[in-house]
Amino acid sequence: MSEPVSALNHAGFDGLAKVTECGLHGMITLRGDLAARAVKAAATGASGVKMPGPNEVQSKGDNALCWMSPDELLVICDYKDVRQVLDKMHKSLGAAHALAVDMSDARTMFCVTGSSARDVMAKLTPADLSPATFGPGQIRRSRLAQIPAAFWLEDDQSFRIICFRSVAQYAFDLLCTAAGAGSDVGYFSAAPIRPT
Amino acid sequence: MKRYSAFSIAREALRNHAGWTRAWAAPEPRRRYDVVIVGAGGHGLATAYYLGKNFGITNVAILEKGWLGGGNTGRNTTIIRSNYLQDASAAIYEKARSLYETLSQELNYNVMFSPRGVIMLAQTESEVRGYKRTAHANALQGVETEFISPEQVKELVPIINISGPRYPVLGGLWQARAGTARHDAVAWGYARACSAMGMEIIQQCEVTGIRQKDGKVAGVDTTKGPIDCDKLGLVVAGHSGVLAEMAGFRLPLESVALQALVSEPIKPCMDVVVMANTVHGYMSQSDKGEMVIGGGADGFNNYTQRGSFHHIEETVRALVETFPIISRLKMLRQWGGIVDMTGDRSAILSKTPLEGCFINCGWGTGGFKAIPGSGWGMAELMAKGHSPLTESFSLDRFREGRFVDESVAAGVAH
Amino acid sequence: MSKRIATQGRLIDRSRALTFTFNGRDMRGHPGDTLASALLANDQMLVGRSFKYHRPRGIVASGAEEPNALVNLGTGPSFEPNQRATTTELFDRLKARSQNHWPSLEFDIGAINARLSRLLPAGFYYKTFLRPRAFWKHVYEPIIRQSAGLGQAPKDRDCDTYEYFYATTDIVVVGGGIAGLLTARSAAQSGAQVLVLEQTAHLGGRTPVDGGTVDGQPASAFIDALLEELRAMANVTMRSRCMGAGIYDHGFVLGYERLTDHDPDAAGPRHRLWRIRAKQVITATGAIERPLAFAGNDLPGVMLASAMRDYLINYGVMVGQRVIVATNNDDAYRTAIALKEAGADVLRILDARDSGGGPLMQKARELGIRIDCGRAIGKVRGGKRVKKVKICAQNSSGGALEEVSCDAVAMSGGWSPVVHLWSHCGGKLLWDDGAAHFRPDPARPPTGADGNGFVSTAGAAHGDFALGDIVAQAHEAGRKAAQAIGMKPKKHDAPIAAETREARLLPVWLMPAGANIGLRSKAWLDYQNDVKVSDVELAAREGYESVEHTKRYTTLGMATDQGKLSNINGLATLANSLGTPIPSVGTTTFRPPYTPISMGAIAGEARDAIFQPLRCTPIHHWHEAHDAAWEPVGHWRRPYTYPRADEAHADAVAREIKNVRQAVGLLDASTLGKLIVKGPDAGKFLDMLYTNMMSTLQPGRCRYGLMCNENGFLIDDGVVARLDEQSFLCHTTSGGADQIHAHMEEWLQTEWWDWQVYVANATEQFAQIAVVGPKARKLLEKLGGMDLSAETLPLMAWAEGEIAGIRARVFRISFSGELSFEIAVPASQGLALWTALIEAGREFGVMPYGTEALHVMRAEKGFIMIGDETDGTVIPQDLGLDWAISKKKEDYLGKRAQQRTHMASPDRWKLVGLETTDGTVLPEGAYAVGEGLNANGQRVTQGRVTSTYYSPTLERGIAMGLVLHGPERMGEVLEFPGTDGQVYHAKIVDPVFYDKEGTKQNV
Amino acid sequence: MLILTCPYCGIEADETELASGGEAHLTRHGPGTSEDDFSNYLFTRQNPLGVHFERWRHAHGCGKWFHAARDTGTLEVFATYPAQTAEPPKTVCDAIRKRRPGWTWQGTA
Repeated sequence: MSEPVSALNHAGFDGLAKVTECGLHGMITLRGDLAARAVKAAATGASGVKMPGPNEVQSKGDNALCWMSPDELLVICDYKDVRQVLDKMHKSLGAAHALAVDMSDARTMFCVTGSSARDVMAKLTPADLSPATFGPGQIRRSRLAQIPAAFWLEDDQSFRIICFRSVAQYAFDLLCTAAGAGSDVGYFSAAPIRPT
Repeated sequence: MKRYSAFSIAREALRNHAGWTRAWAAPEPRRRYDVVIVGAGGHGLATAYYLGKNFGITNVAILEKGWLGGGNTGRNTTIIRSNYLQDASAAIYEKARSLYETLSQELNYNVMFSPRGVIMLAQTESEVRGYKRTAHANALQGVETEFISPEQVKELVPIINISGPRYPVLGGLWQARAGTARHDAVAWGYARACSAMGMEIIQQCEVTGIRQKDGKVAGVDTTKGPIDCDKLGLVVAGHSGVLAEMAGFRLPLESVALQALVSEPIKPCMDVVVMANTVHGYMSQSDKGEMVIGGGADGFNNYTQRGSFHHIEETVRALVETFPIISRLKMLRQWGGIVDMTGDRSAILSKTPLEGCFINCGWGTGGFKAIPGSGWGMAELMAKGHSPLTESFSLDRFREGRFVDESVAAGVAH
Repeated sequence: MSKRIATQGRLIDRSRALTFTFNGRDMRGHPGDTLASALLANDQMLVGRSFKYHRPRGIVASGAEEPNALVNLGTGPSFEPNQRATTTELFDRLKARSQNHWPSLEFDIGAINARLSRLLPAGFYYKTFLRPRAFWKHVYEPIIRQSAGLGQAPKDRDCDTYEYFYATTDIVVVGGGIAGLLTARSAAQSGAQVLVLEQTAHLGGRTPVDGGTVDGQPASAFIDALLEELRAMANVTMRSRCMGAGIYDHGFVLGYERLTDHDPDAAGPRHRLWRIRAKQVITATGAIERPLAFAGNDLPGVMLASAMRDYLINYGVMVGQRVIVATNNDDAYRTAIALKEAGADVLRILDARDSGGGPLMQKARELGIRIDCGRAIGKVRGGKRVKKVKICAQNSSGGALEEVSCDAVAMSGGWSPVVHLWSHCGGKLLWDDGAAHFRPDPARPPTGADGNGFVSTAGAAHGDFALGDIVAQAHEAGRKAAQAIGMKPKKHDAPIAAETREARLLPVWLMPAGANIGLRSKAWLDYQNDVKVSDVELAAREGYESVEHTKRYTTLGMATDQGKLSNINGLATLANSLGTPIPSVGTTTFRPPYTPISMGAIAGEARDAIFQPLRCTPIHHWHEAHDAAWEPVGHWRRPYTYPRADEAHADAVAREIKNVRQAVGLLDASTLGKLIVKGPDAGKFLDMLYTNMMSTLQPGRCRYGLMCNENGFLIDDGVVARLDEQSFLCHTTSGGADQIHAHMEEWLQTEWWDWQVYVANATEQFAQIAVVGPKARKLLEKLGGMDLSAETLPLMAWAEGEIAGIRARVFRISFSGELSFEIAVPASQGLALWTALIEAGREFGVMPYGTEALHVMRAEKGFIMIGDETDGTVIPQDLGLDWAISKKKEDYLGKRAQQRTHMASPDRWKLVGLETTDGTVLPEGAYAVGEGLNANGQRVTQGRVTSTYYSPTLERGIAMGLVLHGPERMGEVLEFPGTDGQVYHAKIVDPVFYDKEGTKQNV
Repeated sequence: MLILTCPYCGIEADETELASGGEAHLTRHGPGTSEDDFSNYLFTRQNPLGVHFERWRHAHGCGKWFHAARDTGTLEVFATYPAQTAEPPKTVCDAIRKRRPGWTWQGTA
């Protein structure tokens, strides 16, 4: 039995912000009527995390529930637990019309942390990242330059980003470029610019 | 009409050019004409011109709600080529191209047709296959093209990067006698020639209604009063839907904004026109020295003549990758035009459900290059009721599922 | 002469000197200088040549409106043509060269055009170069191209990088002058988030130059305090060197930030393109002074009055020592006064107004400046700089009253608000007769997503020129904008500015009013494009009456300054020649950007490695390490073949094919789309999507299926595996995965939304490896884990289990005709399985093979390929795939379309095999010719090649094609003319060339 | 550069996060329908200069298809609403009439 390897195997970069590929995570796509009891039970039961509202992330320890669309959740757990979690979900779903499928290997997760994290991300996504609109606990599905991505804030200075595995290198290169030396914007990070 | 030549200019110079007269007359509309053409853009004016020249029909009015040549004729990137895949397209575009060859002399107006050559880059295996197929088709259609090697491409376009990291140039479809022309001059030249034949170009005259009499067209109502006619030609590009509505039928059309941009002028650095369809960009250098760049079309219905900026970004991104030196040039101006897209992205030149009413529209992104051929075929269709050039472009093809689809050869109809 | 003086110069740091070169000549300047001010400080009056006549030209303006002072800047990978000297900040070791001349700026052969200018009126090229025909391309045009074109083309790849920044804010204020700053303050005081964009390096605008007092303090002091206040506000961001380049629909504002142009050695991106979304935009873009149209108004030394004042006060540069001022308004007096006070000799103020001006005139007179009212410049004399001015009465045809020698002329024809950004998105203008300019019509603003106006104007851009009006209106504009987005502004008093009353301006479109043709043909409107008053008159006379016609016929306003100086003067001249009022002539369309922005910035970060996303399979790096030749497939890159040492691609492909047919090969099939479709209605749904029946497929089994669009054309194909009663796994083509996923969602969401089906795209969850060849089973059995015998896993079946200790799904499907297993494992273990197979496969002679081998082998088997046999115009019936079209189903996507007359026609071209009579390979894309010509004189065709290869297995060329009535014409020989001059002869045969019985795959 | 609010997730989506899908409220015509009805369904479009109903997908987002009522001459957006409907809901029609008095859905008030 060989060791599973994530797309970039924990690559990292230190610039305006710290960029790291966070290795493999268990990720289960759950599609169903999010109001249905069985579906809720499957999600919360298997993860031990509260049900998130629209555009929200709920997390507890390494587990999290991400609201992806009106009929889709992303269940995040430890990579090695995926199968148990999935089985558990299937059990509690029973005959309910829903789809729960393991996507752990289809995706890559990045962390972008630091006081300039918002500035770095704002170079790549059209999503409104102003603290007033986007804070910890919220998730946004949008794009990073030319690829789809979903991201949320763990705290005010650290983003978690999920994108497809096949474009992990592109996403990493993008984030490193955006965090490159001499490219500080000081729009979100700095208070109003001081006289030069 | 005063003849244009180096001598007439020299003669006029002596009297400070006081003797030049109007290039075209500006009459008030009469009550009746044999033929009324709606739309004094390139296609409308060319239709009128060939009605007169080929069929002796000169009792013609060309109605324009704005100023002649003020629509897409003056907003495009002036590319002229005929290296199309389908027989019907190749026929009408090659007819147009060959007419362009002698148009300046014929109209005694320099439209600056410049057969500098057009390359369509093949940057994927399927484009290579597509363009080789087109080259074979063109050979049988009487269109001179050849599939050339990356090295030949580089020779023709020294500023191109043929070994780009993502899409190395694998070859190209080369049409040596394709090129560009001065777009405004095409409209002005035809207008001057029509006027000289006694046709009447009525600008600032908007059609407000189409009048019928027992199922046949009887005339039009305009902001300058009613005008009767036996035959009516609707040649109004982006606004065809609105006029068709007046004539009581609907069209398989959607109007969208297509964008283009120019750089600041620089000394000559690219003599040919290059189209890169994989990365959606095409570029040529005008006689003024501007790099003329074609952008993408919006995916949504739009009549504002303003496109979305991200299309400009996508196009420029691709061209900077293909022509690295333009990175430090600057965009001088961007603009948009309204183009009408049909179900198969090919034009409509056709009779309509209303007898005596003909329509020429749906040129999408490819109208300018077709002007003389379109006018030639449209005139024949209106005069004789049928034309081999326009036959495949009739409206009923959408019902029969008989399409003229150019997208198949990875080609886009720019 | 022009020189730096000891006083003034608020923007420069005299304590430090910078060195730079112009045309190789060493010069000195100071930090804070623009290239223009530094050139003038070095008495460089001649800076360029005009576009058409190559006239000697000097600096006319001090900002973005400059038409003449364009230079080639820098060298090598940082070279940039057409850089505007007036907006280029000076830096140490800057290298600039003037443009558009040969051999030199001082002596330019092209200047012959100026001598011939009479022969080159507007539109002359439309009237000549007509014969002989070939001459246009080969003689005339090359000459025109050479003489046009301004700057040199860059030669090297750009050494700089660029980036975007996305910002969403309440209010964007374009312009950091006093109006912009006050607007920002009152908007911010109302609670709005405000972003201020200033194109220059300095906030504060030109008020410090024009003077005046606000709230009792000197304007400049007031502005400094205001800036401090704004910097302290948390909801205000101010960006200098950041131009508002364009305003687009739904509150989209484009900002162009120049980060390192003033400091090329600094790290980081050169430009940053701001993509801003704002609820409200306020344009406080100021106004631009108009030149006066008099003969010789283009000579070096003739300058806008405001520019001459800017150079003096901002940079301590006195452009002339003996200056004549010509004006039709009071503002120019400020220049005269400033010059006089700085020690210049102001010889005359020629005021076109009979009654002259107001208090400013008094002040000038008290300073001892001679003021002649009702006077005009008849003609400026001089070569490469101003020498003399002929003075005449404004109401005359130009008869000179006296001639005065001088070294500079300051002109002012009044001011035009900068309405560009207001107009970009549809804002309308109205003509202000009193001020003789177009200004924004507040009643007809650009409208946003909610249908209400989202752009307003402040300050001079609004049409207010008196400081008092400006500060009051700007303060109010900020409050109004905040109100428009639902803020509740608190009461704050507007600042109060002391008024300097100004007398009414007199519109002067031609100087003198009755200038004769000789003068009119030397009176420039558009400097850069060489358009003169006489040219516009000619256009009007020839019927180019619409302003768009005139513009295009004369090229007025089409230069790199986009007519910032020339538009209004040009319109007025046209109106005069047509005898119509100016408003009825209207303006040309204002288009973004306000001033040119770099292509690099527009492309943003997307270059080289991140030009576009590159999709990699989990095995990508192994392929790379083993010298795969790549083929792009969508954004994927797949190994085309794996050439060894100096092996040609064709040989490598042949080797790979032989090895698959004789031993065993591995294909990385991970890119294949894998869509999971689940639900009670999943079967019913797939029956609608595929032409054949899927609902009857048994769990554990696979079925090949075809998908068409509603127009009937084949769009994708692939093997469907039924996972269980309610779930299917649909394989799509590599390129098709995302589209087909979207296609499924579209139909489920928008047409059959009551059907109980969920779809998930699991394409990247799995690495998929095809193990193919007679020894495939042996190899897999060696790795062990599951029973892959023909009995337990027959053809077109699938099973789940473990291989080499990795959880796997194995599909018995074959696209090559050989014994074949497609193994799907979690992506993170794909490389592990691949290497395990390579290791274990050694003894069986395993080799990886690429897409080309795949293509050839499927062609040998007569399998169609989406994209080869199909091109978007082909229906399954054309390809003899009727067996895969269910007759039982009353409906599926595309069925109705396939019943249309043309689609049901027996005359459609149908799929056949093609064999050249001599074994050679048919050319790709060749057509089979029929009899004669069609109505358009084109050769009649009766078929075409869809794919053609050399088959190493059969050692001959094989091909597939679509042929008229093909299947009924077996054995017939067709002619395929090649583009190489040869005619190829090919026999119509069955498309299956290899193992017709299909025994090999079924073992 | 449009902004449309996705009625499913409430996000104000940027045009670059959306995919456009052409005219909305077309009735699918399958086997058994006339040539004219079928080709109208596939190709004939209202393409009005004015109020237009169109389909959009929140592609770089929640992935849902929705409808928008928009003016093609001014780009004003009257409303966005879920795609699971054969014609615009009354609230949408009212919203349009508020801005375009006298407007009617396919000629019927």
